[in-house]
Amino acid sequence: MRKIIKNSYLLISVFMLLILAACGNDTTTTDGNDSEAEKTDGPVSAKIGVISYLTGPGAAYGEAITNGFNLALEEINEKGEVKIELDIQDSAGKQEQALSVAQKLMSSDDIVAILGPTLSTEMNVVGPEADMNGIPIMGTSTTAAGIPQIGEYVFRNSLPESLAIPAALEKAVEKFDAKSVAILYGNDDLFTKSGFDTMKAVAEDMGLDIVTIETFQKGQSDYNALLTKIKDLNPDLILASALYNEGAVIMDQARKMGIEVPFIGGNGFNSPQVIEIAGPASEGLIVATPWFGDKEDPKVQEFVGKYEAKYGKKPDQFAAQAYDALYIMAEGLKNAGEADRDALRDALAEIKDLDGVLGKFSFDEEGDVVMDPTVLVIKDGKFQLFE
Amino acid sequence: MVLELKNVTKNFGGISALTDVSFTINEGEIFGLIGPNGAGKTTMFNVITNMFLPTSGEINFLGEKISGTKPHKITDKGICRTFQNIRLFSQMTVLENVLVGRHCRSKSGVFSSVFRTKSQQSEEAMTREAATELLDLVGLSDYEDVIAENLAYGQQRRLEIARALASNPKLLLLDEPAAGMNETETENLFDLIKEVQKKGVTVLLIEHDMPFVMKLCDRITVLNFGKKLAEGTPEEIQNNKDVIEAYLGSEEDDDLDA
Amino acid sequence: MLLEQLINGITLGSIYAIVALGFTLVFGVLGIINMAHGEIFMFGAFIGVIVTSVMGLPLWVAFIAAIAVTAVLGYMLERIALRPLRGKQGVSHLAPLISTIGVSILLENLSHHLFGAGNQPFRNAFAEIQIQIGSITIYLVQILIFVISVALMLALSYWLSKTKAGKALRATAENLETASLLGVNTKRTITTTVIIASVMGGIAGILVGMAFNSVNPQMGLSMGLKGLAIIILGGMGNVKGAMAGGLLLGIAETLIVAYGDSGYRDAVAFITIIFILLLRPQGLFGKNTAESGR
Amino acid sequence: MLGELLNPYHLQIVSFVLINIILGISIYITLSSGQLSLGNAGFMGIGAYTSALLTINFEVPIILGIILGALVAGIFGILIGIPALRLSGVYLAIATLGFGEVMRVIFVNWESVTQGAIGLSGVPHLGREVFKTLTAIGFDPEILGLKNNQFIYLIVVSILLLINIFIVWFFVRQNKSRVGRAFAAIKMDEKAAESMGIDITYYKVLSFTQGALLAGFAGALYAHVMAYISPADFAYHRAIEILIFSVFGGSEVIWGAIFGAAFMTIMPEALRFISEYRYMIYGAILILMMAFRPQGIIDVSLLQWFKKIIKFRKGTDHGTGIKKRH
Repeated sequence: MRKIIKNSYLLISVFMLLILAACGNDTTTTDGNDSEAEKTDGPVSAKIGVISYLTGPGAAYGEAITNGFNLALEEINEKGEVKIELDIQDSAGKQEQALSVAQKLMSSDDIVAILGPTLSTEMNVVGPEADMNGIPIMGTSTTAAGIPQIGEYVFRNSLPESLAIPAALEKAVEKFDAKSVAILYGNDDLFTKSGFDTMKAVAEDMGLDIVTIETFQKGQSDYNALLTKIKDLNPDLILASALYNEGAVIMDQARKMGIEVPFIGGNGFNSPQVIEIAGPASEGLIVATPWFGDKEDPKVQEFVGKYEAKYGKKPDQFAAQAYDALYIMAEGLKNAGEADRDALRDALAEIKDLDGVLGKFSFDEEGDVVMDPTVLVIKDGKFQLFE
Repeated sequence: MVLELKNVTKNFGGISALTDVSFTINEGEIFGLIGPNGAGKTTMFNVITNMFLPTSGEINFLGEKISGTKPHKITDKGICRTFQNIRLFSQMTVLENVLVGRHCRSKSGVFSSVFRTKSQQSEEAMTREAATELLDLVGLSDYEDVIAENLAYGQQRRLEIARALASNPKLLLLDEPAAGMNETETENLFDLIKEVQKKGVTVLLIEHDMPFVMKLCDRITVLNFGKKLAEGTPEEIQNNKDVIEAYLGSEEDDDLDA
Repeated sequence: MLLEQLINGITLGSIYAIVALGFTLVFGVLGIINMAHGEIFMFGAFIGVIVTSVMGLPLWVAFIAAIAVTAVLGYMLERIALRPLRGKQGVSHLAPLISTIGVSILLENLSHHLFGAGNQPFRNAFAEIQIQIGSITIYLVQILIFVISVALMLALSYWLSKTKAGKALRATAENLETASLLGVNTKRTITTTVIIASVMGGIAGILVGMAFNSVNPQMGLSMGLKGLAIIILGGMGNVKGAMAGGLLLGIAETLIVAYGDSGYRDAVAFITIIFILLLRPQGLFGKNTAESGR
Repeated sequence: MLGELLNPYHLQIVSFVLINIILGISIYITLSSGQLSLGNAGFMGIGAYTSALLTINFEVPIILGIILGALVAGIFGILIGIPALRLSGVYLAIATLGFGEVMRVIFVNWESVTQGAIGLSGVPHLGREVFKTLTAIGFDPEILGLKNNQFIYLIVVSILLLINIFIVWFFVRQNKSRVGRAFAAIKMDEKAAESMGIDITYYKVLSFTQGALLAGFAGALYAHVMAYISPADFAYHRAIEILIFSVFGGSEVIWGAIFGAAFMTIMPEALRFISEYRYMIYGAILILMMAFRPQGIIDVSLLQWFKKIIKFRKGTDHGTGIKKRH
């Protein structure tokens, strides 16, 4: 009798396994042979896959990104020049899952392009696969070096650190007449490590004296030791390649310790959250960004207004980049004139000076971003243009 | 002379568990080691099998010094033991327990085992044959596939002896083999040990069941507080004043009558 | 600079020590490594944030709330993850390790949902009070942390060696069955222990929040792993060893950042424990017993 | 026909299942001699980095790279396994956990070789390389009615499947031999095993090394299936995931680790909607399993029950002479 109870465990689990396998099978079926039909006349209709970081510690990024997509989607479909459908999938920020999901999207014939994934680590895995299968893929938040170089089907519209950091650094050095810098970076994260590599190269190019290079790890709470060391070396500027979570805490502890010099951050440091976490200690953070929500541009203000009305919060750079990305896709589809992967790729590569909320946008020959970043500084409790 | 202990002393911290104990065991003997609880009998076993290193003194087995040799090497040389509180491989089957006992008499390694070379196959067959014979000897042939912990207590004791015998020992150490057994079981055990002796195995046993010891053993050594109190044939021991006093003086005064 | 770095090191070390005291207490009595301790610590910190920054209540309320919540967590840990395994036949000694790992994963991800993944600031006027000595700034919080950790250590060793409850605890640690035969209510003793240890974690959480103004769900993991390293460094179950080990590690980490490579900061703890375990399994301050480490 | 059946998405998941099964077995094999190693993520990383670096920098063939990766991990296994003998139980678990963390810190900091957190991209892909070789000699997957990526993942899955079958066969046979019995004896009672003449040192190091070797092997395969690795892939969470494979599936028998790895890999894919709660469920599984079924889903008696049913079906059940007491 006890045997039977015991073994029911196994039966149940086997049964569950079967059900799960069955579920896995079903989810890929889609009701889409309409792409062929739409080809002849009327607007181009296409389905685009989205891979986003929707669950787990970085879910906030994925949420902002998908919000940006959805807002753009509504507007584009309303205009009616092209008709787009999105298939949004979660990757939980993990390479394995991103790759699985990408396979799922790529193997479905009516998906013409992929937006995402969120993290550069994921793109490093998904990019080569997409390139080999000949499906255009565009990152909206992948800023690490080398992403568009993966292949000719790989694009991005996120401002790489190699554009953002020199812009911020040049302006700051000029303004403060800085000679020496200390560099801080999170060494266990692709994003911040990649930002650091750029920072170091730029600082060396500019002939700045790097007094020290210090590292920290994700989730660290005590930065006193390295800040004390930096304080002692007394640099003119501190370059911090950090995500805003750690970055804000670093600024807070630095100001407490009496370090008053400006901080220059990378893309990941650029978030209103910094002000929220560090409060007055965040004053003096300089970042370069494609996105400035207070820009006096009707296009920008319209986007901010709509976004706020719909999602109840101000859009950040991730939302803005995603919003523009879908417009880029729509433009590409319109120019391609058909829902075809290769045609779309060629059309995307041709895009020049497209007006978006981030400014004028073009791809260079590698599929990377060409645009002028805006340099901002935190002053009086908010981001302002840094002049 | 199979085993020779010369002035063996074992200290734990400041407390000495064995002090200057010497005795010798001759080939083919059944040798008893008795004494009140805490007299150092099990410590003696642990020292002989080198689970503990003796603090001083020397132990010779078949004329070879063995103190300082690793326990598994000692088994290899021909000493194997059972435990006071039965330490079978409780989740294994009866047969598997005996097969493990055969470990040091076989030598196939990872690759010969996985690829089942000819020599491995014949070795495995021989191992199984020997194990089956031993189970026959201890009367457990019907229980080959039973998980060891499901055996009755007396059967577990016998299985432990079979497992120890599987290593072809020249000297078998039995730690209270009759403990917890009923009369029939004890009688069977008596026959079994005699049978083992006939096969040419020397036996050293610790036992509290005095009539059993007196009947079974050729010679006996008495330990008390880690010191050797007396040594001799069963009659000599039974009539030894010191021994009687030690047992009467100890809390377990029923030991002699049991 | 050395002096300032030493202060940094002692502050960090004192926090490590309080976390380690919680580990060591549970290990001393139950022989279990409570892998969930770091996450309970993190919960304590979050409660502190919610009470002070979000609800705007005074600091002492935060302490009480954190103590209450971590006490409940401690009770649930004992009830759900530890008690069912105790005295059960055929349960390996690794079972409690694995089940507390389960609790830690559960709590970490629960806090993602409850508090969000990001850093929460711990705003409190008390954290701003500072004392200026020459060029060196010392925050009152830093002194407080050190004092609390020393006080907890002293109280704990007094409690264990002098009071009746403490003796019951030690008897339980010696031998569960014997203690219950002697009339010690072992069930209650164990529950008390786990609760006290958890509360110490909660207190450490608030102190970290105040000292570093940063609370996030991942802090439990890194703090927990450090705590583990410390109890091995100081000898398992050794109260004074945990204190000394904590301070030592805090200072060592600070100095490696100050004079070495900050990238290897996290490795210091683990390289040390690997060496300690191999060379002196009883820990730096443990007694040398024949069977330790086996 | 074949082309419609083979969905690259499913093939992809199967390939992860197969790699995870090797990881599950790696922790099982160390546990089978009674040692809990939480350092397998570290060994996995050693295997992955070794093979990736050799193939990228020295153009070593993938197969050789993978084998060398496994061997290097195995050598580290010996180096760690010998001193770790002095430790048992929780001490061993913590020391190995520490080892895993140290490895991760080294991968992060040794930037000149490992590129730190940037990771190694452009690791030769197992499937794509084979595909390239085959197309070079004029083979076209169209013959089989397959698209390129279908074919590539079919190659990956077939290779992994063959490897898995070999590994399972290897360890099933080992378990039934003198070596497997020695492992089991040490796990059940180390002192008694020693008294039975088993060289504990040798067998414990052997099983620890086998576990490290397998983990390194799985890591090397992982590198060539993902084509990108970074230190975060081999962190604490990976160690816990591997532990869960074995604890959930059953730590006493090899089939437990296999079942656990398969189930735990497929579950989050099949139930994507719960993926938000995935880790919470992992946590709960660990707690509940320890409380109610510490040996895991699949254990010895379940397997015996299965065998009996199969025998019964075949009508050849003569009774095994099992007489249970109590």
